[in-house]
Amino acid sequence: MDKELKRRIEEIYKDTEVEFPEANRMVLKTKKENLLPILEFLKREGFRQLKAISCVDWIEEGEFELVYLLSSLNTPLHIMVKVRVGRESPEIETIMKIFENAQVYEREIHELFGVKFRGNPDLSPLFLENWQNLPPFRKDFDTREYVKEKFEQIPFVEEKK
Amino acid sequence: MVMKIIEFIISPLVAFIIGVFFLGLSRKIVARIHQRYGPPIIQPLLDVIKLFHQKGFSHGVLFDLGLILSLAGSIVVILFLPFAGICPLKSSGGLLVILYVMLFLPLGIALSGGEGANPNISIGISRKLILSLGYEVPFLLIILSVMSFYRTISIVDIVNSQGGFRWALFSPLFLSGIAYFMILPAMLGMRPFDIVSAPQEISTGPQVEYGGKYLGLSHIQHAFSIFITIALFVDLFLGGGENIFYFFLKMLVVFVSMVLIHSVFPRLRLEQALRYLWRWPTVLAFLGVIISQIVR
Amino acid sequence: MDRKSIVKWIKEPGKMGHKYSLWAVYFCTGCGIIEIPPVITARWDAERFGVIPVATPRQANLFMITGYVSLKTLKAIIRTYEQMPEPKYTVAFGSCPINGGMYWDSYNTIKHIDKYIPIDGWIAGCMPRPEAIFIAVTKLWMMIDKGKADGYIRYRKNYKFYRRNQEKLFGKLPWPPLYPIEEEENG
Amino acid sequence: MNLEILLSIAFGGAFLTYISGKISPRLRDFLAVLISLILTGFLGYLYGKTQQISYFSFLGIPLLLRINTLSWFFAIAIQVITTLSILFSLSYMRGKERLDFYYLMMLLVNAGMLGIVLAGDLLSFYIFWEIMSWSAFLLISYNRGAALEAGMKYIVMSIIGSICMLVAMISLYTNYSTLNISQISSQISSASSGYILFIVILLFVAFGIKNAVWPFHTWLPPAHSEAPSPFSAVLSGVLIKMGTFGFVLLMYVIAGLNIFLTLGRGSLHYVISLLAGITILIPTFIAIFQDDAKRLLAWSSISQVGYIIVGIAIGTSMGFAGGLFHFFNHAFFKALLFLCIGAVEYRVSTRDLNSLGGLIKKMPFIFFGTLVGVCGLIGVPLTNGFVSKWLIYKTLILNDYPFLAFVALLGTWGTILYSYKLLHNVFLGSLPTRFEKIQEAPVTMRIPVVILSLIILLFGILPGIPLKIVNSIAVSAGFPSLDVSIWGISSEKGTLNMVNIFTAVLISLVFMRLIFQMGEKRVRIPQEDSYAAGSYIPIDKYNYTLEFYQPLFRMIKPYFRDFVDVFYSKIVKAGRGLSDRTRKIYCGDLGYYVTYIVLFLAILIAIKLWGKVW
Repeated sequence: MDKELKRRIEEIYKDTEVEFPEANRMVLKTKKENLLPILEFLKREGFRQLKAISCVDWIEEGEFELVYLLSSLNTPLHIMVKVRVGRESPEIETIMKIFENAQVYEREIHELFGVKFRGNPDLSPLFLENWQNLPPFRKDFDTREYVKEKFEQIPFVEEKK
Repeated sequence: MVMKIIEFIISPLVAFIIGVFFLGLSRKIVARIHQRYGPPIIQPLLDVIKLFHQKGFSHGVLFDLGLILSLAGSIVVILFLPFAGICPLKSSGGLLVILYVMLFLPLGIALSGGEGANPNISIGISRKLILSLGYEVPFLLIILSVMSFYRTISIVDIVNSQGGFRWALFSPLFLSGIAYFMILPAMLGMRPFDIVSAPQEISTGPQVEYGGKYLGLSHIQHAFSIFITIALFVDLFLGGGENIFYFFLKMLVVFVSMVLIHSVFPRLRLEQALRYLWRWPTVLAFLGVIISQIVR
Repeated sequence: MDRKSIVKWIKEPGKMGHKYSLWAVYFCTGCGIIEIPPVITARWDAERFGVIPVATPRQANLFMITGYVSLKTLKAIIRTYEQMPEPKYTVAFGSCPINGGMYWDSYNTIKHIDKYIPIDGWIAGCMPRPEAIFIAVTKLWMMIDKGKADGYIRYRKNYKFYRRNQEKLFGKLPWPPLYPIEEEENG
Repeated sequence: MNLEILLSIAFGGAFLTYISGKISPRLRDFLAVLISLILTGFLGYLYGKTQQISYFSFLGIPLLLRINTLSWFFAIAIQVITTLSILFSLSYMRGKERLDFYYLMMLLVNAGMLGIVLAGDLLSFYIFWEIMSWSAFLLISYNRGAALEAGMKYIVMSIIGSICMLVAMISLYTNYSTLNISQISSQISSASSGYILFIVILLFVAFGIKNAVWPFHTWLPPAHSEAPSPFSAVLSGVLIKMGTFGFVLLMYVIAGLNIFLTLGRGSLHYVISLLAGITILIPTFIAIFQDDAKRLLAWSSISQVGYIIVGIAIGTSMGFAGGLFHFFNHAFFKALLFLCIGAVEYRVSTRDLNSLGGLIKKMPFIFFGTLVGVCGLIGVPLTNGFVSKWLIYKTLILNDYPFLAFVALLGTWGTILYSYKLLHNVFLGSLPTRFEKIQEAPVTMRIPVVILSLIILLFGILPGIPLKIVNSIAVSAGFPSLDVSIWGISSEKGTLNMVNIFTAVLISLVFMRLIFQMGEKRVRIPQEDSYAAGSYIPIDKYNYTLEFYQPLFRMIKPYFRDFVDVFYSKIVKAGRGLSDRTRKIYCGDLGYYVTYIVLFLAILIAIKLWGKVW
């Protein structure tokens, strides 16, 4: 069944690589433009569950890799759909039309990595308070520097004036 | 006249002492059932003393007034309740007035809480009023059966006609007595009927905004309401008390059995509580009314 | 202790009341809250000391900050602390509130809680044992007795300072100041 | 002579006001208040006088006016409520159209009601009844739209009632060739009990429709909620009580106490009490789930009418006194509540209970008025409602109607639920930001509220003042006298002493206030500083009003809805089966009611034909 799926995907979406790193795990590497059609296709195939969206910062390659984790209630197969976007102005179409629960995942990734999702109505911060720096999960964000800057300059009560 | 004034002072005082003692006792018993050591038995008193030394927050005039009204209502009810031969307001309306002044209690808290502008309070009060509608159905039937059995609305007469050992619980009214016993936890707000002030769901409901002396007063109010509910049961069904010791003993027996129920049951949802209250206690109370009409 | 000394109760009922009826606000911040259920239930039974958890800050006078504090939690902690009636006591629990603990270089976790709200006592350890809570409570009794548990007074006195520290983290806070700031400058 | 002058002032004043409105609106307002004040003064002067005069002769039938304690008791309530409502209208109605017409109708209703209670014969009773009904119709449909529909519903049912009354009147006239009430009452005792029953049932329908006794109540909720608020106060306070007056007249003056208690082998008064019991119970539980403040109060009016009828119909001196006294009290507290809600509506221009809240901070005056009214409605001790309800309960308990007593007491607990909902959803809770600029109601609205609140508290603490009058009415109706004193009632089985209760409450209040003072000083905080689990409260969202009693609703909804549905669908079915033609003539909602009532009449006539059964 898995092989069948692989064959069909490769047939329809030409520039998609399909791998099986381990049992019951399928990795699809595809292009930005193919993301929505592939997700739609997979959803039709029965992978109705979007479990999470995660993001990897490939700083040397200058790219963010967005990973969409799908699973199905019928088969034990897990699918990871990987898409890469440029690091300079990371922007990608939202998948809310297909999986509505993507809204919060996208909001989180926007907050922590700065990837912009076109069409997502609410990308306001979830966890951070009053954040003015680089998004904190980027690899070029120096957390120790930031801590020094932000927290250590706040005085103790004893140091008052 | 002097006796009268002493009675006026002594009865709320006794009620307060008994109520606070019962609060402490319930905490101790629950602790022992949990196999804990438990707080000292005067812990509620310590809490009240502490609370009176804390700065409370007030949301407005009605926030204070409602609470005071509720407490004043409790005191008036206590003045109407005969115990151990003390009944300061004997001839001023009887059981019906007690029933009505008992309205002050939830209503005062409800008004005070409403000013608090907190939805937790509103939900708590809504639950409180619905629950009270739930237990009022059997409660009113019980009271009516007692009143029509003894053909009087004066509670002193009811107590007097149970002199000797002719307690109403052992008379044809025993079904009503059992029904009253079954709704007592709901009237006291004890488990399994503590949905009103469920701390985990609605943060103690009507008491959310109470701090400092407000909370202290609401504890005192709770103590009073424990006294009122159980004293009413003792007066109506266990023949009152010849002296304060007997009266206290009867109350103690009733209260300890309530606490035993309280300490082992989980909380009921409101619908479950209503379904319970409108089924068995109501059926028993209904039969009680019919029996009281036939046998009288 | 002197819980049973009637003379003291009559002399200074307020202080004795605060000592022996510590009501803790039920506020979970970090991993330390795991230690609280054994403390309040049958194994260690905090109720024998008069310590019980209550539902809202309005009813409480003891605030246990249990574990690391993220920025968002700090906002809630400040709000909760300001809603508690005076006198109020705070105990910081575990090493994270003291100096950040294992989160010393985290971008979103507070390093020193006492920069933002006053703390009366610290319990060190990662995590402290439940017994440590009782030691803290008895220490707190002594501090209240000697009048050293004065965090709320310090807060009122240095409110402008604390508020400024808080606003350095959060920008402008949505709620109005607890105490008037201008008056404090004059006096 | 006095009565003629009184009625001429009432009617003439109404038209004078209308004409003066064409000259200057200010003059009209002034005249309307002045005339009602003059009438109030006049009625005050008439206290304790008894007279009967013939003022006109129509086809040889002398038309009579008379005044006795019963008429005076009703007349003064009518006049006070109308006066205060007109005072209230001054600012409530300002800026609305057709104001001349409004005041004319208001005064005409008033005059009609005065005429009804002062009428000495059935013909003038009928004439005034029709004047009142039609001008009330015009006032109910004053706002057009939905109001017109409500008015239509009202007038259709009203006409059916009038027809019943007319039939009864003609029947009486053909039998006794007189319409004088006192003459009829002296002659009717010799009639067969079947005939009396026929008359009583016909008149019961006539008065029951006006009084909104279950199952004739359907016109009332829309009419009350759609009418202008000051008129709602009159409507609920006194106009529907004309039915009560009719009942008293019918049961204790025309039929007489002894005959009434033996009618239908002594079961008629019990049947009427049972109907009243249903009238208490069902509308109370419907009122709990209303979302429109005035509709809630309207349902509450129906249930309170139940208390009045139960007290009057039970046929003991205490019950009679309780019922009459409850009429008096209900007039005041229900008028107060309608006026308060009117004031709120005037300021915030909505009365939807789900979108209000927190108005106590802006309108404390109106809030305390509402609080007093609600306390009276529940019957909290120290308000007048308590005394009358106490009398009714005591009668029911001591005369072995435990289940009626249960229904009455349970109705009170239902009353607590809906009246707290009213208070909470309008005045308590958090204030939405859109109401930041709301002001307290204007002075002309506050004066009636204050007067009514004071009356309620005064008669609650010293119930003896009205109870003495009620007692003398009861004595003249043939009841044994009650032992009434200024502070309450004494009897061997439980006495009521309001002064004792008042003192006890006062002392405990002062005592608790002192204890309250003992604690540490309190800090005043704004409503924004409320517990929200550590976060700052979301403005305008931190309120709980929608579906206030949702768990209860979930519990009793099947029974509650099924009951009403089954009730109406059965009637409709019966109507369809028996008289299809009637249904075709009156199609739509109203038609069902009409069919239903016509059917009822048919049954009555059938009973009359086989009347020899009795």
